[in-house]
Amino acid sequence: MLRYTFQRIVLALAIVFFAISALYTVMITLPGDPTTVLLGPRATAEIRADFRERMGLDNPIHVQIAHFWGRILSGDMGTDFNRNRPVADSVFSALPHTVALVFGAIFWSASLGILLGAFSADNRGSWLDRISGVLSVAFIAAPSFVVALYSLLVFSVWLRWFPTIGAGEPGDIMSRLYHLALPSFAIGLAWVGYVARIVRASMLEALGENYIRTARAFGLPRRTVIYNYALRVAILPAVQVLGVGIGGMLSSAVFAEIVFSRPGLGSLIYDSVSGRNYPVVMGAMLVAIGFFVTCALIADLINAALDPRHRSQR
Amino acid sequence: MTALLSLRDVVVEFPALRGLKALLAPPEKRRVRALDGISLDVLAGETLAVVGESGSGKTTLARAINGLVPLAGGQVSFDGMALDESPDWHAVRRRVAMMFQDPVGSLSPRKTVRDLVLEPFAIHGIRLQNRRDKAVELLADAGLGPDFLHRYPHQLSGGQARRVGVARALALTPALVLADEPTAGLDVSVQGEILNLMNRIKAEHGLTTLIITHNLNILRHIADRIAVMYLGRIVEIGPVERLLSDPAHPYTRALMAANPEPDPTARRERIVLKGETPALNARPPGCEFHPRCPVARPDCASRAPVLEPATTGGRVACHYPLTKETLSA
Amino acid sequence: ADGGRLNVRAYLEPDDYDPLDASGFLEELLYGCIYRKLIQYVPGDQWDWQLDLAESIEQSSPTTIAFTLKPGQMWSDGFGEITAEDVKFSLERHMVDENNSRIRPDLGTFTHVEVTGTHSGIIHMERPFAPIWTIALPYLAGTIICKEAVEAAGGKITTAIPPAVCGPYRVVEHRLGERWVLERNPDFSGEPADFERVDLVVIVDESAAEIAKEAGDVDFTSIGPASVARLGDNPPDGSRLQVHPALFYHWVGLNVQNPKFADERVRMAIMHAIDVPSIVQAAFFDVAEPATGIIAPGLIGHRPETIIPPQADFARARALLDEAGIDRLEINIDVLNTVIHTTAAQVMQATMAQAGIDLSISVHESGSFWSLGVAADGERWQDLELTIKRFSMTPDPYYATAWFVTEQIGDWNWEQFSNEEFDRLHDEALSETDPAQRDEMYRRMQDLMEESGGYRFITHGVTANLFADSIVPATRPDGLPLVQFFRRA
Amino acid sequence: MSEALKVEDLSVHYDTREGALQALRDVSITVPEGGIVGVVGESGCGKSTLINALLQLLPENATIPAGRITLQGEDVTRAGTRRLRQMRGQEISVVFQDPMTSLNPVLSIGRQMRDIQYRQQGSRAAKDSRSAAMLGRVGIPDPVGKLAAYPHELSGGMRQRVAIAMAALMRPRVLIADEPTTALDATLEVQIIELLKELQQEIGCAILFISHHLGVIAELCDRVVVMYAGVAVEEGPVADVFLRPGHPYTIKLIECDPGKLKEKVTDLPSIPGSLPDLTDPPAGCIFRPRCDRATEICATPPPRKGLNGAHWAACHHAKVDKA
Amino acid sequence: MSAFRHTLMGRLLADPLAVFAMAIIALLVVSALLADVIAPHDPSAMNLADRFASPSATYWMGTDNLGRDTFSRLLQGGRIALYVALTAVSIAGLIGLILGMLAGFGPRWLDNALLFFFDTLRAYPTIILALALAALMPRGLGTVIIVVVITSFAEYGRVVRTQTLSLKNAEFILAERAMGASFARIVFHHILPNVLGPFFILAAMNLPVVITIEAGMSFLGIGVPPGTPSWGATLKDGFDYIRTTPWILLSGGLPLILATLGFTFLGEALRDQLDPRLRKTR
Ligand SMILES: Nc1ncnc2c1ncn2[C@@H]1O[C@H](COP(=O)(O)OP(=O)(O)OP(=O)(O)O)[C@@H](O)[C@H]1O
Ligand SMILES: Nc1ncnc2c1ncn2[C@@H]1O[C@H](COP(=O)(O)OP(=O)(O)OP(=O)(O)O)[C@@H](O)[C@H]1O
Ligand SMILES: [Mg+2]
Ligand SMILES: [Mg+2]
Repeated sequence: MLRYTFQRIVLALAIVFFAISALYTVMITLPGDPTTVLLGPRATAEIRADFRERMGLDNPIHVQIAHFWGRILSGDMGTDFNRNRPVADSVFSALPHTVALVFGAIFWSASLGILLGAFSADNRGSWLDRISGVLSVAFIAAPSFVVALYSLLVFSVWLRWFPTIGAGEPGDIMSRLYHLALPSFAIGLAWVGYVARIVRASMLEALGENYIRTARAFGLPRRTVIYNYALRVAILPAVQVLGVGIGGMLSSAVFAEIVFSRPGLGSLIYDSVSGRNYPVVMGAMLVAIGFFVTCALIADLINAALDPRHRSQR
Repeated sequence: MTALLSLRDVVVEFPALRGLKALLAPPEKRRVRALDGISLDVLAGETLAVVGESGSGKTTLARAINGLVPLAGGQVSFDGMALDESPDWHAVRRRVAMMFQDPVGSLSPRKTVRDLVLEPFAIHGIRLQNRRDKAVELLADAGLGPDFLHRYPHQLSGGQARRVGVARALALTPALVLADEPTAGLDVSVQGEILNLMNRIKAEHGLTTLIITHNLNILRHIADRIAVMYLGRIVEIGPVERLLSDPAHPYTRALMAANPEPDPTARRERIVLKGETPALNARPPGCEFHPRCPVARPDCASRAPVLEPATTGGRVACHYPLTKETLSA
Repeated sequence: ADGGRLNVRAYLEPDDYDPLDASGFLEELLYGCIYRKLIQYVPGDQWDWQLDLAESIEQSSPTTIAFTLKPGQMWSDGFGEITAEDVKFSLERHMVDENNSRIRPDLGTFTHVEVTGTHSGIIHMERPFAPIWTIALPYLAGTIICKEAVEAAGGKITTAIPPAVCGPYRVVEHRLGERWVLERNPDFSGEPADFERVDLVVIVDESAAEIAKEAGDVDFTSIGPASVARLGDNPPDGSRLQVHPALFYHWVGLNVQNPKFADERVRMAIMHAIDVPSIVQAAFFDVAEPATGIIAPGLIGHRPETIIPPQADFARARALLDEAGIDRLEINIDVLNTVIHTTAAQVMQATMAQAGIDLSISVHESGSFWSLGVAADGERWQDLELTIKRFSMTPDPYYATAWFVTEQIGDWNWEQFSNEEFDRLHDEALSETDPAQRDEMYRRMQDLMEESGGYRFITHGVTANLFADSIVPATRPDGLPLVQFFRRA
Repeated sequence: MSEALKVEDLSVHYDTREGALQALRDVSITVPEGGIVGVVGESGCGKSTLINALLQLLPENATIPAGRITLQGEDVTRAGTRRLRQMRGQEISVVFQDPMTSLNPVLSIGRQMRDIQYRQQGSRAAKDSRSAAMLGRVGIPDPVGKLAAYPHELSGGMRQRVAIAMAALMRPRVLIADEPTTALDATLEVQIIELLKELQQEIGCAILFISHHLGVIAELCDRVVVMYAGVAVEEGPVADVFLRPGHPYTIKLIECDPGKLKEKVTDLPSIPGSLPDLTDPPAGCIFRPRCDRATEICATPPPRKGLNGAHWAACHHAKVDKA
Repeated sequence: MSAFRHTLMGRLLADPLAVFAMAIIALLVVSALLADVIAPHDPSAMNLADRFASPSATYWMGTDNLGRDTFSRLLQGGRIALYVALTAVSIAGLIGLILGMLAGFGPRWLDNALLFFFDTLRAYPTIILALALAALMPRGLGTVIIVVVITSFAEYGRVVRTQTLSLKNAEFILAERAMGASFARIVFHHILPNVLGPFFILAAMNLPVVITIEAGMSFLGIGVPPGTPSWGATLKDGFDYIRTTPWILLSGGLPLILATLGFTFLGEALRDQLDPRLRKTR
């Protein structure tokens, strides 16, 4: 297990390295010059030239990439092109919000999705199963910005249950959670459906296994059989899917952050890509990809822990 | 008669430990020896039966012969060719056929019976005048009618699938057949049909067979010689009658005596083996069988026996082999 | 505005506290609250200025402005009184090359400040520079910062909280990407601010901002033309709506250097085929007026009407094309991914077909779009055909024409419009002090632009503000908020 | 001797695309208190179906059109789910055919053994020590250590013994074992048989033992039921059935066993023909198409002819045993 | 008749869920194909006088900000949606299939390399990749398709690889090797048919996801060119004018949800029918 963990960590680091280096190359080749986009209309040609030089934009790409990693390794993410402050400030002030958002979404999708899926499988073929099936598939289809906007209208404007914007008062956990509820729901809803379908399918498979028959044959209570014996196995693919789903959730986070005006990595990356604010893009993507890879890693390890059969893939 | 197949000191290893344990364990513990120095000859035209405890390496032996598991040491030669020196497997496998332990599982699930029995021809690029006729002929040999041509493996019973496997193994009239437990899990009637078919082809084509089984009841009827395996080694090998009547190795004797007979009145004398089969990576010192051996003596724990000719014929790896006299005493 | 709190929506996040790095109105929103200037805009419908730090200020000669400061105006945090030295420092640092001031052009021909006393000084210019009263002093570049505090901080304000402020509010906290939290500045020398706390809340999306206003999470926000049309005269309970003509100018530009448009008749055909009223109707919901040029009504240089009427004349366009021997004209228009501009492009696409012009639309996200016409960024600028753009504007016409001089080709002059007379007039009008003369000159310049066949002016748009009736907002004539002057109702 | 388990005229049908597959037809079996009854028969003749029916754990597409199953006088086909759950494990417990898949792969052995004791009093530790004791009884070395092991860490033989330990742990009145020795080599096979015998002595339960290894049945059981294609064709004391079989199928089956042939033969015996289509079984005697004694009368349902005391065969031609 | 009952189609028709799914898909396909015929209005005809009309007898689902008939646009959008979804999923699927089989059956170093490649690609949030690619390429359906392909083939690759790995040591593959079958023969004749089942189900479930990606790109203004009547563009319009015309968002979402229901349930029904184990217990 430790060796497995170790291998996964090395792989994860390598993935981050390659993903970011490739991204750097793509970013630099994108049309759109940061000097024009960022410096605004009043900037003179000299200001721009000076800016290019300061940012090392005139070096060949591989040199820029080497410098980039050199700086990262010495703990410096560079300086925001746009605001004269360290990229790390922008990125690390955004990160907790996105992490909270993603984990909120995972919370919604895991809790509701697993319940819905287990419930469907348990009542297979009944009209309750059909309804929950149609519901969960409809959830999958709902784009997160649509869900975000509608939940905003319904729960914030009409019902006034939840706030519309922002991330809540710093230091006040309740206020943070209160502000988190709707956006994370908007992101999580599609995953509720996805997880529900996966759990239902693997649950049905598990319920047909011999060991479930064994559990029944020993007269174990129904709840134990379904929620302890079958679900424990059925949950494994869902954990895997959720771990990898973080990538998708980071994408949806862009929408939720825009609609709910929350600070976060998603909108930070989106804004800085549009603004060709390379240092911020790179810093934020480094953290985002690092976050993704960590989550996938954790999901793998959870899976390995939940499933004693699990060894390396081979 | 010359040896068609001969093995010398064949060793097969598998990775044993994984994860942290593998990192911390001494190198010799990281791998297990599933086969540890197997030497045997199979003569042209004979049938050698391999018996032994489950997990003793019987299947591994068959796979090692036709290159499905890599050798960690030793030599295998088949009809003069050295199979341990990366031979042209494509050509070798045309002459060495294999029947798998799992009858349905070894058939490609989305192919029809017709495609399955003709698969050897397709693999070896042999053009057939009339594919359908050939398939019918092969199936008929195995006792299946033409109505099976278009069935899929899951539509076959175990016995029928087994017959397809037999038909396919024998399609290119191989020189050597490696049959892995061809009767496991079948009831006695179907079992009889399969063995009869193999016997017939053997008689017609002079087939050489290595048959793995733990069904002791059939040995007498099909085998010329028996090899007994324990913990990846051959502990006794010899003519079938001798091993059945007076086994020299205590394990062989325990095995033969263990066979329950369908006679409710039969009197049974059994040697009850003590303890568990040791793990492959925790082999006992000296004679590996000594912790469970009913007739072990103190020096068995320190000296490892080698295969030596037994007084009664064949060879046995035991310091104190059983004889007729010790048996009756 | 409960409990003395005011939440104002900012449509982007202001960059930072140092005017050197300011780039536009968002910074002004913040600076207006925490800093002061010699003079400030007067809230209301007329462009005018009022005294702030200055007790008196006047144009003492065409190239000098003399001022005296009100005595006893204090910096916060014990940095003492605001002096002429602070004024000198604040203005002159933009002129230092190493400082890379982004707003240096706003100061025009300004050279230096001569300090004549603790509270008095003279602003010197190389040549007369009319916009100094409209753009420089009451806007970003005129922001006065504390010399002592900034020098102590190393010459640049990079701290999380600005070291010394003098405006009615001071910064408590900047929640990156989310909001700026300001509170009443106890050291403010003027009449204390009405609100205990002011939050500048960053809400990029306009629909979201409107919803936030409706849910009571912000007190003041601008809304889009569609909402103006919908709300009309009856805004929601507890809210009020004010619509102001804006200063921005939206126009369709045509790259006159593109060989495809070498024939003047082709250019003119395209101009005639663009139907401005329907664009205004579709994209601006008829709440704005068609523009006559780049200079909005109420400013010096505004033209009463265009040469080519705003309504399209498809027959004319067709005839011109026929003359030029073109049967079907296929052209491309590049637009930014905003609703307004993509809508405008779709309307153009539909209407221009009537003149036999096939318009294809390419939409870009901002990074890609804003470098389309930039020579430093590849070859694309030469192949540009049509674009729709919106430029922001200050209350001086010089700021509008500056982008269309020959020198700007390859930077902001994507139409590659080059006209000697235009360039000369732009230069001269800068130093012209007679308003009537200036007015004349700028009108001529817009005529020149239109005659080139490179410009079809759409509208200046409107700024519509929706706000809680518990506050009394203060805005410039173009509708942008002057938060420092907001009051409770 | 009273009856621990009694099956009367049980039929089970599976709903398939080809129609109703009659997996069991009018099967009657009686297991006396403390007795060991074996069931033999060709693969696919309905042995596992019988067990699933006894436990009311048939798959969804199965129906029971007729029959009664009484467990210690109580009809399980009528029992409610709650009562069924009480019976399962406590009164009747089972060792399933395939030990490789019958244990939950993600729970430790100890956890699974503890879970099934949920009805018992006692602390976790007490339950665990009960489990360990039973593992020791079935001959697993280091039983306390093995509680923490997961199924995949055990060899096939060990898993088989864990399954037996679980069934025995409940001290049931009736223990059912479905081919517990297939896939084990002979030495392990006899160990298991000895174990079952011991347990039966100790707990005094009745055992229903299923196998198609005739030798194992002969060695372990008191009585044996021979099944063919969903029908019980013969039943009686083991010695009677194996030495004086009454039904032609039983006769052939025993003849086919190569273990019987002490001399080498080149042609092993087998029964010509194949199992009938169970969705459309032949009228009358089910074995008729493969039977060389078949006559006209075999087209009518054969009676159960008592041969000798408790030994009967369902064949028109069975002769009453005089011995 | 009874022969028909045994074909896949026959079995599907016996499954109410599959019938429901196929009915929906048929409805979508037919309405997309016949969009020109059944659309009550020209989907791109503007009519500013009638903009933001509520649903009525003339405009069944109302009109948008340019007075175009929403219903007609949705019909036309179905064409684009199906075209994009089918093309993108087939291309991504094909790439994933080939790479996945190579990874699963090839030598270990190739597996590690491909796995690494898959994981690296999956590490990018979709929308960020979309943003970068949209800036590099001209706006249009092609770009949308490429974005989807790049962001999704790794997923297929992984699934196929896992499937292949589990088959790799199956007895029948060993049996093929024992008969001397070549690498290519094993991969294409024996692995491929067996991975196709789960692969098609995944693809079916992914079809609607593609449409949501298109919608997301439209939301950010990087989707299809403006004016194109795609479902994503309709959703984006609905979003922009939510306060004026809340029904556009709903009517834009409806076909998307229908398509998802159709494809997902068909995928699940197919899986149930193709997997003998699941079929047996039905
Ligand atoms: N791929 C493998 N990796 C690791 N160990 C293996 C592998 N294949 C076989 N073994 C081990 O090698 C030993 C011999 O296995 P093999 O399958 O040859 O036994 P066998 O004699 O055929 O047993 P059985 O009678 O149960 O078929 C066993 O301990 C088994 O666990
Ligand atoms: N779920 C099911 N649906 C349809 N038919 C089934 C089902 N389960 C079993 N059958 C059929 O019912 C018959 C009896 O099956 P059963 O499993 O009881 O046989 P068995 O005697 O236990 O065989 P084996 O010795 O192989 O275990 C077989 O023909 C089988 O194909
Ligand atoms: Mg084996
Ligand atoms: Mg069975």
